[in-house]
Amino acid sequence: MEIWDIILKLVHSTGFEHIGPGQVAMMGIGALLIYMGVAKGFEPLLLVCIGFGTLIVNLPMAQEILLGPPEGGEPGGLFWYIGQGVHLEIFPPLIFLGVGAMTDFSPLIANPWTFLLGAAAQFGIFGTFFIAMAVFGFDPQESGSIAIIGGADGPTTIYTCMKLKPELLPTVAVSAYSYMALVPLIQPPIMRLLTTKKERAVVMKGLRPVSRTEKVIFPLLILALVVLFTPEATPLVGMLMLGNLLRETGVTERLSAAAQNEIINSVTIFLATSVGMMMTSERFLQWRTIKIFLLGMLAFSLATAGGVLLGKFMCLVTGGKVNPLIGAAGVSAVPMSARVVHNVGQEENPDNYLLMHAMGPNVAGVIGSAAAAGVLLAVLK
Amino acid sequence: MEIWDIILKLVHSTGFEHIGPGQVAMMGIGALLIYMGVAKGFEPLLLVCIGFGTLIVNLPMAQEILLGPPEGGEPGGLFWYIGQGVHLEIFPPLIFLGVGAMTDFSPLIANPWTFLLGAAAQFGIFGTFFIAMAVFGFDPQESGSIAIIGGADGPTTIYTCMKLKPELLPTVAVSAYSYMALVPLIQPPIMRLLTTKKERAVVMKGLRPVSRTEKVIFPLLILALVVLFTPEATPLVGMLMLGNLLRETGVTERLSAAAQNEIINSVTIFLATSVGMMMTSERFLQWRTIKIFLLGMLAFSLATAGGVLLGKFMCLVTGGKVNPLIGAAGVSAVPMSARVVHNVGQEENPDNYLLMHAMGPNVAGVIGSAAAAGVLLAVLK
Amino acid sequence: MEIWDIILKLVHSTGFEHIGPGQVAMMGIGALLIYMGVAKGFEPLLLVCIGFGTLIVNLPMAQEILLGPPEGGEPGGLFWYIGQGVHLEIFPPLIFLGVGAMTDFSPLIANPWTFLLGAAAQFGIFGTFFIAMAVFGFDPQESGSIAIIGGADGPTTIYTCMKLKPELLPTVAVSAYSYMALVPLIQPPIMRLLTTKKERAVVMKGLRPVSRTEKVIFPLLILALVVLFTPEATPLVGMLMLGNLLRETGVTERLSAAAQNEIINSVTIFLATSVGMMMTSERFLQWRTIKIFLLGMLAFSLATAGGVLLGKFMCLVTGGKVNPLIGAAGVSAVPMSARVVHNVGQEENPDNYLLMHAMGPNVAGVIGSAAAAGVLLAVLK
Amino acid sequence: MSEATFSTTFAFLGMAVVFTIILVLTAAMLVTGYMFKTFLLPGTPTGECRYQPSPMSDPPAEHVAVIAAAIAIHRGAARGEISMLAQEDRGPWSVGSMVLQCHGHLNVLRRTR
Amino acid sequence: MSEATFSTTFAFLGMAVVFTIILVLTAAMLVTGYMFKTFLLPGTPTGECRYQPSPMSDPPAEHVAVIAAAIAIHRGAARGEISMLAQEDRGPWSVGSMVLQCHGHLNVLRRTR
Amino acid sequence: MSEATFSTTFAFLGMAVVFTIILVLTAAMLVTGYMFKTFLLPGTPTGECRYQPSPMSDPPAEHVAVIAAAIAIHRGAARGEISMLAQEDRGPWSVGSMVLQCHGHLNVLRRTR
Ligand code: NA
Ligand code: NA
Ligand code: NA
Repeated sequence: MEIWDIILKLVHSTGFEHIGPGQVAMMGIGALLIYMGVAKGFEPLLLVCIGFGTLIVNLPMAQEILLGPPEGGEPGGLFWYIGQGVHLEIFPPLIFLGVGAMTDFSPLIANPWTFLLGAAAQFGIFGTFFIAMAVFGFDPQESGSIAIIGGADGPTTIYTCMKLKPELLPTVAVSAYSYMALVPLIQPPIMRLLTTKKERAVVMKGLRPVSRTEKVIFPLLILALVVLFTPEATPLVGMLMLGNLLRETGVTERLSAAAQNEIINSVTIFLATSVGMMMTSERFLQWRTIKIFLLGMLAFSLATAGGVLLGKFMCLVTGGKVNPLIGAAGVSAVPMSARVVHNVGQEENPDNYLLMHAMGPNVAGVIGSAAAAGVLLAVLK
Repeated sequence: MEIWDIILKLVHSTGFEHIGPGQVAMMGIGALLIYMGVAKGFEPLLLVCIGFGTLIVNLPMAQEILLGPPEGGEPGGLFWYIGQGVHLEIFPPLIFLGVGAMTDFSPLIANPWTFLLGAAAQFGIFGTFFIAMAVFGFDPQESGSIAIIGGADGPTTIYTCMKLKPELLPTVAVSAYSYMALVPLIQPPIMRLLTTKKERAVVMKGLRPVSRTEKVIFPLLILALVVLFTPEATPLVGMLMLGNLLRETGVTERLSAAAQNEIINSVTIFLATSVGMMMTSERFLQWRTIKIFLLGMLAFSLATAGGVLLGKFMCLVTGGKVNPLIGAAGVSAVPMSARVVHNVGQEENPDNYLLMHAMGPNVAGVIGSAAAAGVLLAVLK
Repeated sequence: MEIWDIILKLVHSTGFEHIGPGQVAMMGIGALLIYMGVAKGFEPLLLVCIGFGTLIVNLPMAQEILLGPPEGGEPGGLFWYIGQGVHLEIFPPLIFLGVGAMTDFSPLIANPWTFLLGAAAQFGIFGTFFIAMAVFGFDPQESGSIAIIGGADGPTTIYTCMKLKPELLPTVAVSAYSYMALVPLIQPPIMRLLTTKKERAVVMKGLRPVSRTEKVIFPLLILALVVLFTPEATPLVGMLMLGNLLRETGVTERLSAAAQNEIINSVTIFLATSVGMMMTSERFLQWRTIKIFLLGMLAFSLATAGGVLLGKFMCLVTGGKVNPLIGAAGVSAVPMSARVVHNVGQEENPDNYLLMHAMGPNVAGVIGSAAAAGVLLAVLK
Repeated sequence: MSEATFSTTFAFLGMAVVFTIILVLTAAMLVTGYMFKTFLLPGTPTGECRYQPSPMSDPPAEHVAVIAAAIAIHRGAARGEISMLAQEDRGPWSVGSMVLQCHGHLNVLRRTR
Repeated sequence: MSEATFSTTFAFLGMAVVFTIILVLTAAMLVTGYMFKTFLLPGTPTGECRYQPSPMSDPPAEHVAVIAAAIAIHRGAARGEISMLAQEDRGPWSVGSMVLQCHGHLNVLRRTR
Repeated sequence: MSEATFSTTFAFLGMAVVFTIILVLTAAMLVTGYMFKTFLLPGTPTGECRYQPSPMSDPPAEHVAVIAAAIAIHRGAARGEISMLAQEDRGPWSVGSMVLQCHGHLNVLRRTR
C-alpha cells in the first residue's frame, strides 16, 4: 500500500461524497420530530427515538453500516438485527404486554355500556378506509394501513401496517404518533361542534367498585371472545390481556413490574429507533406522505365524531344520564383523550369530574381497534 | 371481489368452525391452572403464565397464528420466536442465573454435612425412574423425563425434559410445578410416618457465621467439582453459580440485581407462557398424563422419604444432634419445603427453630438435582 | 445395553480424562481475574464475569457443551447463542447506549477547548500501532486490535477488535480492562514526570452553567460531525449519543433509566462472560499475550503523555490558565482518570478542585477513541 | 367490483363486524357483572376508609389530588366521586380508589412510576 | 438386557454417582471450612450488634421477625438462634444475620424484593 | 511499502485525521456555545438556590459533599466552584449543579444509582 493509497482510503471513507439533498431534508425532519418530542412534549418516548433514527440513518453511509444485511460471513449492521423485532412483528405485541400491565380496566368493567363508545370510534378506521380507497385511489392494502391510524394506538398501527404494506410503515407510524400527541388540539372543536352546552354539562353517576375477581376474569373473557371473532388479532389482544392478567392477579407483581418497566422500556427504544431508521427520503419525501397525513387527520376526526355521536344517542336513550363527550375518549390515545374529555367537560361545569367515566371508552377503544385490525387483516392480507 | 366474497372471508376468518371439544377441555385446564395460581397461591408466577398459555393456544386458530413457523418470506408467529428460548434450552439456565443470585448458600457452608441430605432426596429421581420404566413401561428417555420431576426444580426439569423427550415437556412441567406448590400437603404425612415424636423434637445447635471469602469461593469450588463429574450439568450449575458469585462478591451488586429482577422476571413470563402454549389436547389429554401425574406424586414422596431416612441415620450416628425432619427439605422446592420442615418441627416443640438448618439441605437439593440431571443426560441422551 | 455399558458410559461422561495442564493454568488465570475484581476492586463488573467465563470454559468438556454450534437438529450450547451478541457486534453498542445515558457532557460543553485533549490522548492508539507493527512485527489488523487498547474504552476496544482480528479479542479485552483498573498506578508517575510543580498547582476558573437546550443539541451535533468524517464509527457513536439524548431531553426518563440499568447490566453479564469464554489456552497461553500486555501498558502511557503534553502547550498558550494535568484525563477510563487528575492536583494544592475540569477531556476521550476506531476500521478492515 | 363499491362495502361490513364483536363483549360483561353483583358478592364491604397514601407515590401530586377532592366534597358538588389525573406522560397510570374520611368515594389516576 | 434390569441397574448406579459427587463436595467443603476456621480467620469478630433494619425492606414483616425473636429469647427457649421466614412467594429470599441487643444471634430469612 | 513506512505513515495520518475531526467538533461547539450565550440565552437566571438534596441519593455521601463545599468556601480558596466525586465504581455518575446558600456555585458528581 502506498502513502497515497492510505490517504485516498481515508478520504473515500469519509461521508462527504455521499450527502444528497434528500438526506439533508430527512435529517431536518428527524430534528423536527425530536423538537416536537422534547420542546412540545408530544409523545416524547416515541418521537425522540423515531427522530433520532431518522437523523442517524440519513447521515452519509450510515444506512449501509446500520442496516446492511449479513453477507459472506460478515455480520450485518446493528439495526439489521434489532430491526428484526419490527420485521418479524415481535415488538408491537411486547409493547402491548406492558400496556396491558399498565391499564386498569375497572372503569369499563363498572360500566360495560361504555364499551360501545369504543366501537363507535372505530368509524375513524373504516370511514378513512373508504375515503383512502375511493377518493384518494390507494390500493386496498395501502388503504388499510392508512386507515388503522384512526385506531390511535401505536402497537396496533405498526403491527397491522407491517402485515399489509411494510413500506408505508414509517410514514404511517409517524403520522399516528403525531396525531396522538395532537389530540388536545384535534378533538375539542369537533366535540363542541357536535354537542350542545346542556349535553356537555351532564354530570354522571359514580362508578361502582369492582372486585378483584371481576378484574381477573375480565382479560380472559374478553380475550376468548375477541379471538373467537377475529383470530388475526390474537397476538395483540393476547399480549394485552396477559399483561393485564399479571397486573390484576395480585400474586404476580414481579412479572407485572417487569412488563411495565424493563420489557416495555427496552422494546420502546429499539422499536421506535428502528421505525425511525426506515425514514429514508425515497420512502418519505413523496406526495403520498402528504395524503397520508391528511387521511390520518381525517381518521382522528372521524373517530372522535363517531364516538361523540353514539354518545349523543346514548344520552338520548338514557334520558340524559350519559355525557356525550365521553364518546370522544373512544379513540383511545390513552389516557390523553380521556383528559381532553375531562377538560372540555369542566369548561361547562367546573365541578364535573368526567375523567373516570371517560376512561371506560378510552380503554375500550384499545380493544376495539385491535378487533378492527383483525377485521382488516382477515380481508386484506 | 364480490360482496359475498367479503362476507364469506369475514365469516371464515372467525374461529367458530375451529372449536373442538378437546380445545374446550384444554381451555378449562388453562383456567384451572390460573385459578390454582391466583386463588390458592400455588406457584403463581409460573402457573398463571402456563395457564394463560394453555388457554390462549386452544382458542380457535390461535395455535397457527401464535406458533406457526416462518414460511415463504412471511414471519412466523410471535411465540414461534419467543419459544426458541425453550427449544434451544436458553431460558432454563437464565432462570438459574437469577435463582443463583437469589440463593444464600451460607446455611450449607456452615454445616456441609447437610449436603448429603440433598443427595439422599435424589432417590425421588432414580426410584421414580425405575418404577416408570419397569412398572409403567415408559421408554428410557420418557422415564428420565418423568423421573426428573422428583428434582422439584423447574429449570432443571425443563432443561432435562427438553433434551430427552420434548413432547412430554408441558405435562412434566405442569406436574412438577403443581407438586412443588403442593409440598405443604405431600410432605408432612410422610415425615410424620417415618420419624418418632422424639426425633421430631430434636433441637439443633446454632450455625456458625460464614465469611464473605467462603461465600465467594463456594460457587467456584462447587461448580468445578460438579462439572468435573457431570459435564452435562454445566449450563445449569454454571449459571446458578455465576448468579451466586455476582451476589456474593459485594462489588457486582448491579449485575446481581439485574439477574434477580429484570432477567429472571422477563424470562419467566416468556418461558412459562411458551410452556403453556405446548399444552394442546393431543399432547395432554392422554392416559400417559395421568400416569405422569401419579409418578410425579411418587417422585416427591420418594424424595421426601429418602431425605428423612438419611436424616434418621445421621441422627443415630451423631447421637441425636440432627433433627431428621430437615432431610425432607433436600427435595429443594426452595424455600417452601424448608418452611414445611420448620412448621412440622414446631408442632412438637414450638420453640424449635429448624428453618435455617433446613435451608442447608434445601439448597443442596438444587445442586443434587442438577447433578442427577447430568447423570440422566450422560446415559440416556 | 449391558451393565458394563452403563458404567462405562458414566465413567466416560465424567471430565477426568479431559483435563490438561493448559486448562488448569487458564482456570488459575480465571480465578486470578476474579480475585482482582473482588479483592482489589479492579473493574469488578467486567473482570468477575470475564474470570468466571475463563474458569468455566476451561473445565473439562465445558467448551463443547457451552459453545458447541447447533448440529443436525440438536441445539447449540447456551453461550453459542449468547455469544452471538459479541460475534455479531451487537453488545458493545448496547453497552454504549447505557454509557451515553450515564454520561454528563456538560463539563465538555462548558469548555470546548478541552475536547482537543481528548484528541491528543489518541496518540496512545496511533503510537502503539506504529510500535506494534514496526517493532513487534504484528500484521496491520493485529496492530490495530492491540493499539485500540490505548482508547481505554471497553466497548470501543471489543467492537474494533472483533472487526479486525477476532482471535485476539479475549487477550485484548482482558488487557484493556486490567489497565483501565490500573490507571491510578500507571498515570501519576507519567503526569509528575512531564509537568512542573507550578503547572500542577494551576487553579482553573469555574465552569459556566450549561442549558438543557445545549445538552440536547450536543449529542446530535457531535454525532452528525463524527459520522460525516468516520462513518465506520456510526454504531458506537450513534448508540452513545442516543443514550445521551434520552438522558438530556428531560422527557424520556423511563428510557434513559432502562438504558442505564436493565439494558447495560444484562448486556454486561452476557458480554463479559462470553468474552471470558474465549479465553482458552490455545489463544491465551502464547508469547504474543505477553507482547500484547506490554503494548497495552505502552498504549496507556503514550495516551497519558499525549494528553499531558497538549495540556502543557495549552497552559503555555493561555498564559497559565489551563492545568496540564487535566490532559491525562483524555485517555477516558471514565471517571477514574479524572479522579486521578484531581488527586494528583490536590497533592500540590489541597484546595484545588480539578475534577470537573478533568471531566471535559475525560468524556472527550470517549468520542476521540470512537473516532480513532473509525479511522482504524476504514483503513485496515 | 369497482374500487368504490368494494371500499364502501368493506367499510360498512367492517364497522358492522366490529360493532357486533363489541356488542357481544358488552353483553358478556353485563351478564358477568350482574352475576357478581347478585350471587357472588352479595355483601361487599363499603364505606371503610381504604385510602392509604403509598410511600412510593409522588407525594405532592398525591397531596394535590386529596386536597382537590376535599374541596370538591366540601362544596357538595361531586356526589361521592372525584377524579384526578396528574399531567404526566401517557402510559403508566393506575386507578386508585380512595375514600376520604369516609365521606365519599374518590377515584384517583396516579402515575405508577 | 431387559427393561427391568436396565432400570434397576441405572437407578442404583445413578444414585451411587450422585452420592459420590455430593460426598466429594461435602469433603471439599469440610476441608475449606476447616482451613478457614483454623488458618485464615483466627479471630473473627463476634458479639457486635450487626443488625440494622434495612430501609428498603418491608417494615412490618421485619418488625414481626424482631418481635418474635425477642419473645423467643425472653422465653429462654432458643439458645442463641431464632429463624423466621415470611410467608411470601418462593424465590427471592435472603439470609440476614441479626443480633438483637447482643443477647443472641438471630438469622432471619427476608424477602429480597 | 515496507511495514515500517506503512506503520509510520498510518500512525501520522490517523492521528492527523482524529485531530482534524476533534478540531471541527471543537469549532462547532464554540460556535454553538457563542450563539447560545449571545443570542439565545441573554439573561440566564443566576444566583438562585437551585440545590435540593435528592431523596433518592445516598444521604451521607451528599452530606459529605455539602460539608466539604462549605468548608472550602469558608476558607475562601475555591472561587465559587467546588467539586466532589464519591469513590464509587465507575460508570454511573452525574453532574449535579448545587448552589450553597447562594454564596457560590458548586458542582457535585453524584452516583446516579
Ligand atoms: Na382505538
Ligand atoms: Na432437588
Ligand atoms: Na479514550
